[in-house]
Amino acid sequence: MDYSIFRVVKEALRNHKGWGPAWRNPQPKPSYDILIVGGGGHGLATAFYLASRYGLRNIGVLEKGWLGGGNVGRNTTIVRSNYMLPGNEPFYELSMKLWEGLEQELNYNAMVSQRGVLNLCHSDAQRDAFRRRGNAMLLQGADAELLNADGVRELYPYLNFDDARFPILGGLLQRRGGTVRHDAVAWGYARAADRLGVDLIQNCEVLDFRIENGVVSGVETSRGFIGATKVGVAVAGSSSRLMSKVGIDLPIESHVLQAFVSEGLKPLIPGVITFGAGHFYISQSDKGGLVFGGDIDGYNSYASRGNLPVVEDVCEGAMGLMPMLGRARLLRSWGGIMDMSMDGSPFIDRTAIPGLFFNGGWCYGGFKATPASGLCFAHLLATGSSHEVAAQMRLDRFVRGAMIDEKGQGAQPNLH
Amino acid sequence: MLINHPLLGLRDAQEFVYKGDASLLQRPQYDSDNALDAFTNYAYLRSNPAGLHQELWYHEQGDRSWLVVTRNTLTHEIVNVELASEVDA
Amino acid sequence: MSRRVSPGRIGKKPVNFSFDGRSFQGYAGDTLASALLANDQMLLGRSFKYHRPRGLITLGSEEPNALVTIGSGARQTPNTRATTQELYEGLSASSQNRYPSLKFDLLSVNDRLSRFLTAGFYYKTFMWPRSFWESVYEPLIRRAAGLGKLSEVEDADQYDKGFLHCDCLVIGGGIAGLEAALEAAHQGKAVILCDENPRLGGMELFDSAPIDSVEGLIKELQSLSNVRLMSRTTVQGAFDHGVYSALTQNTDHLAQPHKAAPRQTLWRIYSSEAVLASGAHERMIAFDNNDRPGVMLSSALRGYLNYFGVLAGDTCAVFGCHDDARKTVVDLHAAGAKVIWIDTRSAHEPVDGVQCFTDARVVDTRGRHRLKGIEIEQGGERFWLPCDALGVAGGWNPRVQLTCHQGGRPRWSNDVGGFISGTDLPPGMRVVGAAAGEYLRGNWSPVWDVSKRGSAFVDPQNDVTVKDIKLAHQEGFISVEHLKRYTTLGMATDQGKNANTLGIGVLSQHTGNAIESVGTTLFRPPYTPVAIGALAGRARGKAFKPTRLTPSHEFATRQGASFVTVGNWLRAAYFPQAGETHWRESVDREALAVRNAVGVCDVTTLGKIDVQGRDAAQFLNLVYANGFLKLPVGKTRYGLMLREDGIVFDDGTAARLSENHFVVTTTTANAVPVYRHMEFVHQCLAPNLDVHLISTTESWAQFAVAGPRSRELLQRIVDLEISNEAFGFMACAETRLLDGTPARLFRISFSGELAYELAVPARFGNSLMQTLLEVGADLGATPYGTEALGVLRIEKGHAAGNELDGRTTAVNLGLGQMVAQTKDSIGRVLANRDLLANSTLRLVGFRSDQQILTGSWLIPPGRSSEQDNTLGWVSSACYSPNLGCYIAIGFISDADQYLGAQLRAVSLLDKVDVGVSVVSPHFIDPEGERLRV
Amino acid sequence: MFKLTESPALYNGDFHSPLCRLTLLPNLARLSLAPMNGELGRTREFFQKVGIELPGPTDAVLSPCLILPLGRGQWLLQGEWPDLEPINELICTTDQSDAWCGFQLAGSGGPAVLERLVAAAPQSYSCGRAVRTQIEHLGCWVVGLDNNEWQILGPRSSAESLFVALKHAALAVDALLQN
Repeated sequence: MDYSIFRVVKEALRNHKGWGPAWRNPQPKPSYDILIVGGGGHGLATAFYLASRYGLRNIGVLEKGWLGGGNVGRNTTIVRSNYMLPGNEPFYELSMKLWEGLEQELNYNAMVSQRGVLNLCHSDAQRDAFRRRGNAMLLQGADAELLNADGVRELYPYLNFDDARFPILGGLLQRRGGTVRHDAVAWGYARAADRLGVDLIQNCEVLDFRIENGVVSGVETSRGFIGATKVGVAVAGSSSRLMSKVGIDLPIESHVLQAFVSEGLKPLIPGVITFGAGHFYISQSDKGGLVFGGDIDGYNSYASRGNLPVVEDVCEGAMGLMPMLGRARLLRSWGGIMDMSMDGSPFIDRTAIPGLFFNGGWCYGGFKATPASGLCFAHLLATGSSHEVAAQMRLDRFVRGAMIDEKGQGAQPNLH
Repeated sequence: MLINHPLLGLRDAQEFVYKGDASLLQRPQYDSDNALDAFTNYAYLRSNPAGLHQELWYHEQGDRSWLVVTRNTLTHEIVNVELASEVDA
Repeated sequence: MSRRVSPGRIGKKPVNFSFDGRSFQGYAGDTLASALLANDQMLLGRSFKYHRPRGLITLGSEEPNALVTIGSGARQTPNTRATTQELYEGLSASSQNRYPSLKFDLLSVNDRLSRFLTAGFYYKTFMWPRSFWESVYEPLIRRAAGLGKLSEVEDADQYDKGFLHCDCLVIGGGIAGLEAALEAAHQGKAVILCDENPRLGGMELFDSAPIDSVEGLIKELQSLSNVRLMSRTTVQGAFDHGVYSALTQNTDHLAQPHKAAPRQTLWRIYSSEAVLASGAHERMIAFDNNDRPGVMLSSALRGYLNYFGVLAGDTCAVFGCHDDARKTVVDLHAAGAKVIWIDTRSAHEPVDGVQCFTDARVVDTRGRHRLKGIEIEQGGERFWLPCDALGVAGGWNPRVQLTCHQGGRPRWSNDVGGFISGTDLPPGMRVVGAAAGEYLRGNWSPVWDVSKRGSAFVDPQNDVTVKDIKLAHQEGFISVEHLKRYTTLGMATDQGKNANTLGIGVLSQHTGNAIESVGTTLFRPPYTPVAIGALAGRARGKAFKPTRLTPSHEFATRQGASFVTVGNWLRAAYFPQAGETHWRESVDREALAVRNAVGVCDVTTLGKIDVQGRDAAQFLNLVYANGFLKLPVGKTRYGLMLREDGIVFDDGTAARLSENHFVVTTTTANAVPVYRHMEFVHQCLAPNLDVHLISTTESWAQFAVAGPRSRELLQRIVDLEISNEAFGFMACAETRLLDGTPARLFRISFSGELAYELAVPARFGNSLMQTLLEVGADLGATPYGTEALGVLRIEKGHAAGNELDGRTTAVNLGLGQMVAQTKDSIGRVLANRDLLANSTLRLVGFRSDQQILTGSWLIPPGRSSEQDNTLGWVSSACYSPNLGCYIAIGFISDADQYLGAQLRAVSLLDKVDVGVSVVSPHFIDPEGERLRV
Repeated sequence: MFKLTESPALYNGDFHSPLCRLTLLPNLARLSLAPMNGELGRTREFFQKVGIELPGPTDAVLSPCLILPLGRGQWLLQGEWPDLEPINELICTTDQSDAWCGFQLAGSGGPAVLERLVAAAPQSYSCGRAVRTQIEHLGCWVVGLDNNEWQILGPRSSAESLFVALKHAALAVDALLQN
């Protein structure tokens, strides 16, 4: 059943009796051609593109809890493609293009809002780095503008220009960047995949992989064994836990990232702002809440909660940049578990075990990557070879020295 | 969080800088045959357990001790703290 | 109408205030809510989505409806709960989310359209045409949404922070909390008791019974030295290892607070033990139009009467499924109101003179801006009765929020009729009193949804109705998390205090599943919303981060220098002279002075680390990629430091002052990380080496004295023979100045000229700067800043921060041969990885007669501007006054093959495309003769 | 012939309120001292001979000179310490005179000021004890000299920032009392 304004009106007039479930609730089949482990954004997107772009049908998605319950349901909803390195930028730009057509492709309004993402700079060195990055974005087909202080002032007159500890020199603006209603992304992909016959199986936890003669033959789950020719793992946050079942150590640490939302306020911040001299970024949801965050807590954690110092650090950034926020109230905080990789960049790759494929290491950038991650993982699963824009996102890149290190911090996950 | 510093007692974790997995204490031999693989694993691969984790914290805003903290990554409970320089690597 | 019938427990001191421009009078001790109620002002706000008229429904911080804006301009505070805002003389409040007025709100049309605006409707539409989302739909939705307004003016108030330590933290000052505090105090523990209200006593204060026992407890606690009572203080979060956050309201209740008084104080409380005595709050029942102004919780109706002396209506109905309803009925009756009692239960103790309907329920209400009547259903019959206030006793929700902050899951208790804390409490926490379900185990019959049409509000602020919950379920959003996200149930500013349990109850009633199987309700910090300013504390404006001043800062300020922020340092960028109108003039002059005469620059910000001990040399030999064992005493060596992953970490110098004593310098940016890294290598990798590290960055003021006449100048300053023979290139010495001041002299050069770095104790730095310039006046001694420093090092082709970007290797920098292959050193092995060792990317120089922009990319002539055609990038650029052209350094691959070639430096951002010739990065004195003269 | 003059860490670094006095200390002599490996014992003995017990990790020696535990096996001496010539071969020393600046905080409002700035428990900076911690991002020492009298050492280059932090807290304490 298609969604549309007409349909909404029609249903309203008959008391919404006609709305069916957004997706089926099927029993798992004994086996599938391809099993996706993880019913989060990336897993659902992978299933959708396998079905829609690669014409595959016999696909199952296994989710230990409820669809979209992972980081896709717990993030600050920002989408952008303002990366520099060739290993990253084409990938994130593909993602941006997919966002731009997402709602029509899914027939689901995910509120893709290209309201602009602005990164502020506060020193010459920072501006130099932004020019290098901004040019790289343009050279790789994305959009970027370098603003001076006046340009920033025009967009956001209420930033702290007068009394700032770190004066605002300008900023790197990507107008096509913005925000997307995060839950709707998961639900949209789920509904669209389901309509193409993908089995979405909730409350089905994968406990182990079954390997026969060194080849994957399926997974042991809380609902019994399910066979599969290929298994794709997309469980960011739990990657190490799951892959350790087959003895694979990953170049990943799990860290907690907190985010915050304020009480509802009348429109105040049209776009997304990132404060380059403090750990702080902010946008405002359509509902009116200020959505903001900062650094990860910085220690390994599988507990979906953070601690007080980071909350204070983020709010110090808020007041350093926007002293007019003082009387706005922080309403709710939450913590998500991030796959922090050793160079800050993700992995979409085969593993040493034939038939077992891995997608993870998204750090705190997984949400914006959802469409491209799904498409590239689908490409890898369907064709057996890497999608060209994800060709460098390999697990073996460290032994070769092919790191994709946007921040230049080296093998120190909590600094990426 | 609070870290029970073996010399100074309970101190707010905010005074410390986190480095990560204490396996960094076991630095491979630079001249061994498989040095490249050994160092790649040493620098990049992590067991990243969901449970007890031995990890390095540096008391930067204190006495500059490097500590090996044994902490449960599921509950954040700290069960042991030692001076890194006194742990047998 | 609602009116004041007695002084209640607050007395009769009159206080004037205004609401939406109208003046009112209340009593000291009133909340804004009670004062408005006393003035028959029942309509207080509009709901979020349908803009329905709303009044208050609670007594306290869980209020979802009565949100108002207090004050204006720099002190305008939106979304303030009228039920917690204490009244003060001159308080000015206004209603929110309505246009043009509270009584007449245009957007209340949404209410008429509500059948179209059900849960999730926007996911299903607004998709066509695509471009309309940002341009049309979203702006409309955003304007309609949101609650109060920020003034967009900087907050005029200061905020405050602090740290408290105790043995036992008691959360909540009701009878249970007071008793727990006293017990702990008697055991000799240091006790802190926090309560969010202005007055201790908890729910007792709102009942009609005398409160002598409570007041007795408070008096005794006040008399104890090991007890700290903190009212107006809300414990907001329970964090790891017994760390709690608490917020104290200092001034929001005062007409004229002290100017310097911080508005709020955020406390970080350390306590191994915590007693949660936060009590409970009452719950609504879902009947149609259960949100009309005048419908409130039974406990609120009772509390406003007993504590504030305000009777909310002439005819008050009480609808209950719980014993608690009776207490309200009794008090209202005693206060002389006409009371109607509707109870879902069949049997309960009657109250003389009160009309009572048993086995009955309220199913609907009427009255637009004020409750006019209720529809009652009894024995299959429905009938309307007039009334202007309705109290609902739907059961109690223990305040278990803090028990969830470390992942604890509350569990359903049938005899309590609410969720109580689970077994997985934060370590050290126990729950007592109503928060644990005590006093609540009354006779309760489960009643959730009794509505006819489902237009009963479960989350009043977010306008989530029973209908929405049913629809979400019908569409497959079955898990409570899905329900919450799809309908926004429990996402309002009360953080689900009113909605969560009722929502779960409604879901369980309609699915027929037991509550425990439907799900539980979780809470995250903070307990109530916290001002962002309070969480930031004193970190405001210039105090956002500490500022570090160089020893010669005072001198530079007097010279009118322009300053630049480098990390936390403030450094002189250049020293403009009279007549110079553009910064370039100053910088060119300073740079030329160094090449032709002598310049002086404060380089104190470079990190300095003392490395001492019998194994100091061996230690540095491990830390640096190049060798240090053979460095003779009295000599300095350039040192290249790698990260373990083989990437360049930092560069600097190490001077050997004596056999066991080195002084290491680092870049300004890496002073702290390098110190940390060295301690790591020492304590974690080589604990047996006899090495002792201490930072001396702050102790020594260090100045670069550079230029052909630097020796001449220094010879007039230092008490040391510094001829080229006596003190050659890279020499170092501990010495004294001619006036006896202790000093260190290093013959090192960043500019490529004959140069020295002279260090004296920081206290003499300012004076030394002036002295050097005075004594060297005839030699043309000139102060220079970071800009000229940058020009000089680019002319010399020295890598700095822009080049050491955490991705470049020694090979890239042309320093590959410095990485000794004959010894162990940090990073040595991984630096040899294929793609790093065989990278053809090299640091080169560029020349042009046009300006070259840093951050440009290099593309061969005739090639289109896309990534695949780029050879590399420009990392640092400047105008070279010495060469009279623009120069730059940067990285290109296959550098050797392009040396001498013409390339384009392209910045698409600036639409700049300049031709450059690729040259050696050493523009000046490539053989380094000037250094050695 | 020139003669270099000393500058203070900060100009006008004093603050007085009814509840507390904040005073910038003059430039002082400071030295860090670390016995070489294996020489701790003999170093201790030397100090014991002149009547000084090198303080434990959380303690301080207040006289004849101030001695603070700087790190493991490392101490900071401030003021007029005994001549170290006899143990020169056993120890590493570094002049730290200008690494730090000092403030004296005194008065009944002191505890309220410090509880706003220092995360560590008040006992850790009670009389005769010292704590190395951070104040508004600055690495500092808080040393208990007496009841309601403390010395606060911070990085010299940030004397101004440290002073402002102390002053803000003192002002708040004052204002809240009069509130």
